[in-house]
Amino acid sequence: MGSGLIIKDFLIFSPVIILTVWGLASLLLDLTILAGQESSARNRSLGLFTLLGLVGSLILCQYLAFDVIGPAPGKDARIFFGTLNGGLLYSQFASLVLLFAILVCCLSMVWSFTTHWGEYYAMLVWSALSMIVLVASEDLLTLFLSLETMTICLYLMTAMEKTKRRSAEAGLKYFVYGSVSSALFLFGLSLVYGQTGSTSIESIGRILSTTEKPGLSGNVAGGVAVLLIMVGFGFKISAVPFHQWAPDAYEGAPAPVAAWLASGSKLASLVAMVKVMGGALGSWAVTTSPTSPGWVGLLALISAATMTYGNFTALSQTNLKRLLAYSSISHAGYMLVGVIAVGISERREEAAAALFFYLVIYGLTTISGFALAAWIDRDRGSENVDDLNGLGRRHPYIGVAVCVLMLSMIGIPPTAGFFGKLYMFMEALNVGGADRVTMIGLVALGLFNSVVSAFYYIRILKAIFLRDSDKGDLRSMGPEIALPLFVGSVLTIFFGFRPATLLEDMEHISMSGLTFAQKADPDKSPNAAAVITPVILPIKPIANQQPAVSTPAQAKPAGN
Amino acid sequence: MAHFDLLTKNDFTPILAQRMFYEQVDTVLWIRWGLYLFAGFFAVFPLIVAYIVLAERKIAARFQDRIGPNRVGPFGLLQPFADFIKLIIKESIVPKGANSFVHILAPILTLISAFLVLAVIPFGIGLAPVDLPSGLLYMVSVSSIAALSIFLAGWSSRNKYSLLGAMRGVAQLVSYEIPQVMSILPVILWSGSLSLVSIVQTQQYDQGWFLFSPPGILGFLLLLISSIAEVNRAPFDLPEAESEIIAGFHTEYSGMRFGLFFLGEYLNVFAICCLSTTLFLGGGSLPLQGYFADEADHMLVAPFDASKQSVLKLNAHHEFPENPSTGFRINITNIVGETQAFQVSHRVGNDLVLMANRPVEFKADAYSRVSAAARPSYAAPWHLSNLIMIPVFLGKVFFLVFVIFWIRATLPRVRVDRLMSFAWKTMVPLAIANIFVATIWFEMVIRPVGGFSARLLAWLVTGLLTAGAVALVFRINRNSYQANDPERRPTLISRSGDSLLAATTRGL
Amino acid sequence: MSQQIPLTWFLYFAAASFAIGLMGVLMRRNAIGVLMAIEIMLNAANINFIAFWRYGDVPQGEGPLTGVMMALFVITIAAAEVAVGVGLILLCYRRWRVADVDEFDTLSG
Amino acid sequence: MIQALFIALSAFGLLMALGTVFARNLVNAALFLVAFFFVVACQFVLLEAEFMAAIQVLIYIGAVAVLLMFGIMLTRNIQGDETTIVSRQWRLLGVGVAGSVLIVLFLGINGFKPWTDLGVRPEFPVTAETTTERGQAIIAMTPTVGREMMTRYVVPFELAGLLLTAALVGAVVLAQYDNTDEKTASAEPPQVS
Repeated sequence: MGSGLIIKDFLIFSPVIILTVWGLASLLLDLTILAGQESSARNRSLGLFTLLGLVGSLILCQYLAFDVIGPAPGKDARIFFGTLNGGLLYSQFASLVLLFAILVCCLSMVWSFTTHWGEYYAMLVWSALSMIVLVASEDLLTLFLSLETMTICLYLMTAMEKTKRRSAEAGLKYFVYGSVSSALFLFGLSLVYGQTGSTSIESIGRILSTTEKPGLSGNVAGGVAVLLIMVGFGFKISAVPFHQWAPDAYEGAPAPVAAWLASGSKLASLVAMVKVMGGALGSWAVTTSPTSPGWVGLLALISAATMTYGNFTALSQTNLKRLLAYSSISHAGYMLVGVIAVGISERREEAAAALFFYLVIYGLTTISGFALAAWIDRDRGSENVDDLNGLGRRHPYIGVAVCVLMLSMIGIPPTAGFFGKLYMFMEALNVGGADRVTMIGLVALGLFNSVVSAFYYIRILKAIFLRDSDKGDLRSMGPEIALPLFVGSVLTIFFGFRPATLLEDMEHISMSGLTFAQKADPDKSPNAAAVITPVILPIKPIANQQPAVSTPAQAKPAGN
Repeated sequence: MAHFDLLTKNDFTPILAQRMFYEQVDTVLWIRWGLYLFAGFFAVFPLIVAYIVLAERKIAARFQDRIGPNRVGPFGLLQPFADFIKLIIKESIVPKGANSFVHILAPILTLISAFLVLAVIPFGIGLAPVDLPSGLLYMVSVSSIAALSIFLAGWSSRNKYSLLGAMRGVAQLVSYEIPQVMSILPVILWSGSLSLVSIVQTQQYDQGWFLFSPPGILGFLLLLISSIAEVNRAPFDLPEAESEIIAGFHTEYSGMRFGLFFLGEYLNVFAICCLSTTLFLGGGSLPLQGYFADEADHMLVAPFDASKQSVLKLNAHHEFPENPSTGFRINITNIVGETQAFQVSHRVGNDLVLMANRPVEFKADAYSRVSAAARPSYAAPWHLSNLIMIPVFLGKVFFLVFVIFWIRATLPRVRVDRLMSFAWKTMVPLAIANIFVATIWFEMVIRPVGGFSARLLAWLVTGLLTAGAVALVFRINRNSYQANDPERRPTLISRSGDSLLAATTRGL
Repeated sequence: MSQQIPLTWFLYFAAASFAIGLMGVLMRRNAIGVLMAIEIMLNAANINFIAFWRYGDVPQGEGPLTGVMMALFVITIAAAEVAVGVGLILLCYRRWRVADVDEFDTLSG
Repeated sequence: MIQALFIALSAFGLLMALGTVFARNLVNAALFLVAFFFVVACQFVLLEAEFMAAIQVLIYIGAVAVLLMFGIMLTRNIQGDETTIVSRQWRLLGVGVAGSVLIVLFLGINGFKPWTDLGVRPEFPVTAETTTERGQAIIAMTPTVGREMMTRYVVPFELAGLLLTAALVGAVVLAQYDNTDEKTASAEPPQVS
């Protein structure tokens, strides 16, 4: 390795640097210029300040993506001695995280739930930047460190509503579960490091796939490592055996923070999970022999349990934030199907692209859902589903927007949520080999679960449209609620009608950014633009969801 | 070899010297070292402490226009032994319901940390009990055990005042540890090493005392102040503020256990004076010794002189075999990075004269030099120079000890919140600013082998910067004190300091 | 100096302390006790890292001490985590006057 | 000789860890924890990572342990007496899970051949003639760590600084005393037996 840093790396990394400085600046602003002002006034000015910084670095990210990084950076777009990805994966996911952060920042300006605004916005910005680093990290050290920075900032944001007991309690519960899980995760990483001697994700994947007998057969230590790493990621994305913190944290945290937990941290953690599971431990995925099932079987169990538990528990929830929490748990279950597909499919890039598509849509819809929660939280102080009664009568536009969101969460065409599920499940069905049966079962369970989930999403719609409000009218929501709500629904509709645009982008990203450990490496030409083959999907036969199981028949020729 | 060119001599000289030393260590050396340790740690240091105590009583008496202890022995010179006997024969009581093991453990921990700190101090050439490659780090870490011991002392004696004093003490120690360590950083930067031996050598043979530079002066003051706070001496002796909390964390201690605390405290005073002397006052070196050394000395190889010969300077504690010229080759890499082998023609004192033919500016490869050079057979020049160095060192140390007594006799005790805000709002910013100024000094004087003119210019620049930083920090602090709104002081640091203190006191 | 110690011994020690820490996490009710148990687990992972670094070999282009850097940053993270944890526990203690994780009952967990 | 030392050290360390987990009094638990940290530092020394040992003592014993003690002092009664115990089935669960994890880990360590083969640690001699990067890194860990932090691990280094800043600021915000509890009246200390 050449000793000495390259200035271009810092240029590529400038959005993150800007965000760091911005967080410090918001702290200083709060302590110097805004000192002694009213809490709501500080909230507004600091929120606008943070919004400025986030938008600025978002624009900078796009400029970098088109001008510095270039359209086809190839797989070796690594910066800082290969510890970070400096390609499209970095820039595009940074833009996504920043977009989510912008929406959350808007939500934070809704009402003044804490007095420490400088610290709050600094935490928001810093957690966003650590999410960016987490997504971009190509090295286990960077990955773990950024994961920890992200979660520590999130603990603090969760507990920052100091006037409410539930906030402190949520923060403590989140902290205890999260730190235990990160300790387990770290031990798993140490075992992996011991087996490969390397901390770079790519070389770990290479070493593990080039050992004389790849796979987990007879390698108990590797199995334990996979188990522990899976526990760590399971906590972060709230998969089922490790989900206990999620409902409490989402309910206890102020609504913007809950939206941030559900969208940003889940996005970053899942991308990191795809990298580690598919990239580093990819060669341990498949079932090589009955003695070594590979991590796919385990992950399939977790995914099935997650989606089922999340949906069936959400049925009985009355609190909107708690309901959204359980729905996000069930969505984590769906996403794990995509992770499994990434692990074992032959078309890993496409599978990853489908997963990312789902992630983006899910994040947008979730933030909008929590925007609703923030609205009634501001005016009613509580966020029960009944508080939504009669909303659609009085605010038809909002009613339509929420309707679109809920349909997208269920996965009903023509919303984007439908295509997210469709692409992901079809990639899952594309896998062959020993795990095909597992995947078919998972997809069937996923479809069944989305039918179940329809019930509680419809309950919200029923409350909005059919019921009459017993309480007074809600104050008109300002732009800071309207923006996330309508951005979410409009984007959902747009990508519902033009799914290929987003999917192509995601495939571009995963082609150029992700390196998977593969036994027989199919030649991937460095310029990703040549490889992109946007999947043209037959929309018609899958108008309703039942025959989706039979889609691979039509999808196979289209896929390759 | 990728990294060799990045390394300066100071990275490797002490490390390899120590390694060679331990590889060739023989029983005689072990006996000598056992003698060092035994004599040092069980005879010399307690004796020094005893007479420091006596000196403090005498000096304080003089300051207060008294005579002080003069009954036992001539001029009361035997007073320490009388105190010792008194402490020994006193009954040592463990409070009822206290954790007796922890109660005895606490003073022992204090003593251990003080002794361990003293273990890396180079009192003279080859007189550092151990020369760790990362001695300063070791020193900071072992001195951070003291906080734990104070806490345990307070907790284990089941006494509210003891616990209050302990909490105060721990908060104070933790807060003042930060400026203490930060004020050391310039020294590490300038000497490029963490080993105290090589820090002293850098000052003795190369750059002169680190005190003689504006950032050095500021760093020395910061180090001294924060060290006084670290050892709970006046005016920072709040943990044992008898007017507020009876005697702080050692209220419940009596007899020899209290004596151990006493010993530990004064040993700590001695240790911090040794530390300040080593880091900033050039150890045992004479004031201007470093400047009279050869200009290119720090490059280990002087540029060629007219006689086309190159002179290789050695560190004084490296000795050559009796006849260095017999088949004795030295690898030297020059600035460009190419390595040449040189034949040693003859030696003059500590200098080796190399056979060479073309004038190049050289940078010695630490490896080859030390591995060729370090044969630690301690011969005459070492002892002789120690005859001068040890008294000089002790003279500096005792002057600093006197300064500390002076401060104690002069200044009143600080208020407890002022203590914290002084640490967080004055010391820490000054230390940070000092690091920046120190880098400027490094770039102006040390990296280019600056002569007198360069030093003069650097004195002007860094002096202005240092004075500006001090003025700025104090001005901001005055304003923030005058800010009448106590909740939102206009700096973050103060809030953290206040809230730490608030938590400390309010939690009890 | 100590090359007679096989690698597996360090791994056994690390594994045992990791298990003890896990037990502590499951058995402590006091939040600070849980925090201590977590520290034990992190230390176990650190021993693993440094043992693997010292015994194994480092692949090219990753610097000479990957495991040590990992352990170093883990220590940093642990310090930060403890600071935040104690702050959170203090916050909850001010509300409930207890520091036991199962006494906090506002949210129907 | 050195093996006996290692065994004694490790046994002591494990005992201390058990004490940390089982001690009724939290301050005693913290003391056991400090001893465990010290044992870990000794293990680092046995692994020829004296730098890491110093860092371990500095941060864990000097900072983390003191912080934990502060936490105990501020959240328990003065003497930190631990009076809350878990129910029996939780204990059984804990012991069972820990035991099974231990057994599986031992099986894994024994079963992985490259580890069991590594009886003797590789030597990296550093002499005038030959040296290796590893050897340099081992005997001069401090400068090497510094260089790594400034070249390869510069982003983690900066990120760690950011993490510490965020933790400091956040901990101050959370611990700052402002009487904004929704029901302070009901915040009476419970009767602990």
